[in-house]
Amino acid sequence: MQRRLRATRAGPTTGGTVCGLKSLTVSLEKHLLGPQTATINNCRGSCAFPLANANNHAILLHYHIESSSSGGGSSDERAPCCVPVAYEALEVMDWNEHGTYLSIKPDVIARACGCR
Amino acid sequence: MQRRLRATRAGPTTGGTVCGLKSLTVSLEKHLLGPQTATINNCRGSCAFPLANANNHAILLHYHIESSSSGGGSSDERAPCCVPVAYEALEVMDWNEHGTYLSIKPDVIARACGCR
Amino acid sequence: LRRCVFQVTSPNYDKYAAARNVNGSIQLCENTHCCVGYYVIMNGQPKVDYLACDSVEKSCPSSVCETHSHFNNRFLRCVCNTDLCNSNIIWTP
Amino acid sequence: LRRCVFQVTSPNYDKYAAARNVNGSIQLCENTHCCVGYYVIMNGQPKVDYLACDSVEKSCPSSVCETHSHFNNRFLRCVCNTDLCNSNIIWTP
Repeated sequence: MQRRLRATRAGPTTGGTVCGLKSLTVSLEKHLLGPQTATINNCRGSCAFPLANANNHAILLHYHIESSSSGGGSSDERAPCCVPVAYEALEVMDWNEHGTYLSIKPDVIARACGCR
Repeated sequence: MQRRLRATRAGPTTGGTVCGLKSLTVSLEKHLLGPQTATINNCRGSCAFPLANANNHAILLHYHIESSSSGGGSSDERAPCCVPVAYEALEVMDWNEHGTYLSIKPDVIARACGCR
Repeated sequence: LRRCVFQVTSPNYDKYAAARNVNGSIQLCENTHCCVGYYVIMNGQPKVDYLACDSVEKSCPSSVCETHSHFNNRFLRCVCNTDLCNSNIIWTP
Repeated sequence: LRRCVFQVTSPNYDKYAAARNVNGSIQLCENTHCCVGYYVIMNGQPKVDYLACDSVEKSCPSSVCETHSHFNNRFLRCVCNTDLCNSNIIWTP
């Protein structure tokens, strides 16, 4: 499905960069004892054609919205969005009423992005 | 992390429905021999607090954006977005230069949504 | 259970692997009440590509197999909801 | 390799499970050059909660262990980058 859909239209990307991973460092001070900051990254950029790292649902959604709007109507559907599709865990120092404890938090650092 | 972050703020949801699964049927006629249509669904709704079905990255991103904007500055970071987080495959009739063939396409039907 | 004509000519299929619940040229449908026929247009004439129970399409409102053309008339396709209805297609070139 | 004071008093830790590369009260750091100290404030005084090599923090610019308070003065925390530097904290109530 992806192969044929991609082949039916090929043009230059319009408007901004294509969906991809950008560096983002956030403070953890209000949430945890450590680390003070973490580079969790963020996914940013366009999910117009060609959709970066899309899956079948995103491709069908994109074509549905495009054909609705090219038919003169307008679509209020949510368009594909640039989001993380792979993560890494982060070791942190957390606390509870008994004191501190080390903890591995899943899905903290974005490692790859895609249009979903 | 999620437990404490959620506990630090609790208020009514503002603006629209919370991120969730909505029914969406699209035409497959231009892509495949069958089926003619498929209900692939779509994820729609707000990813403001409380974030629906979020993970640690989305929660940290949300708080980073909120604290940047409450500090008087503005953030141009991508905010958490309501996207599918679970999918089902769909059996379709595809074709190539030799004729038709049955194929199982992965990640076609959205089954659950979350803020990412 | 619906009975449909079963015939595989496309080289994309292993005829024996494809044939579930088939006796001769008749297939007994497990999960659908729809029969389907796919035809390739060769030299202006439809040639059978695949006839079977329709595992893909969820809806088949017609009792007879009216064809619709797909992909610039490369393929004809019909679905129908009566026993062996996919053996005779209704086709207007 | 950096050497840090190792001491576990928090009931959240299994002291023996936590003690990697520990000889007596000294830990040899595998993946960091930072020592850390966590203290709980009880009756206005800091009480050791966890002293060790710092596996969590990536940066420790100071050679001595200056404390910072966290979560409404429930915890003190200090990081430092010299051998056994987490044994003496610099604390102003």
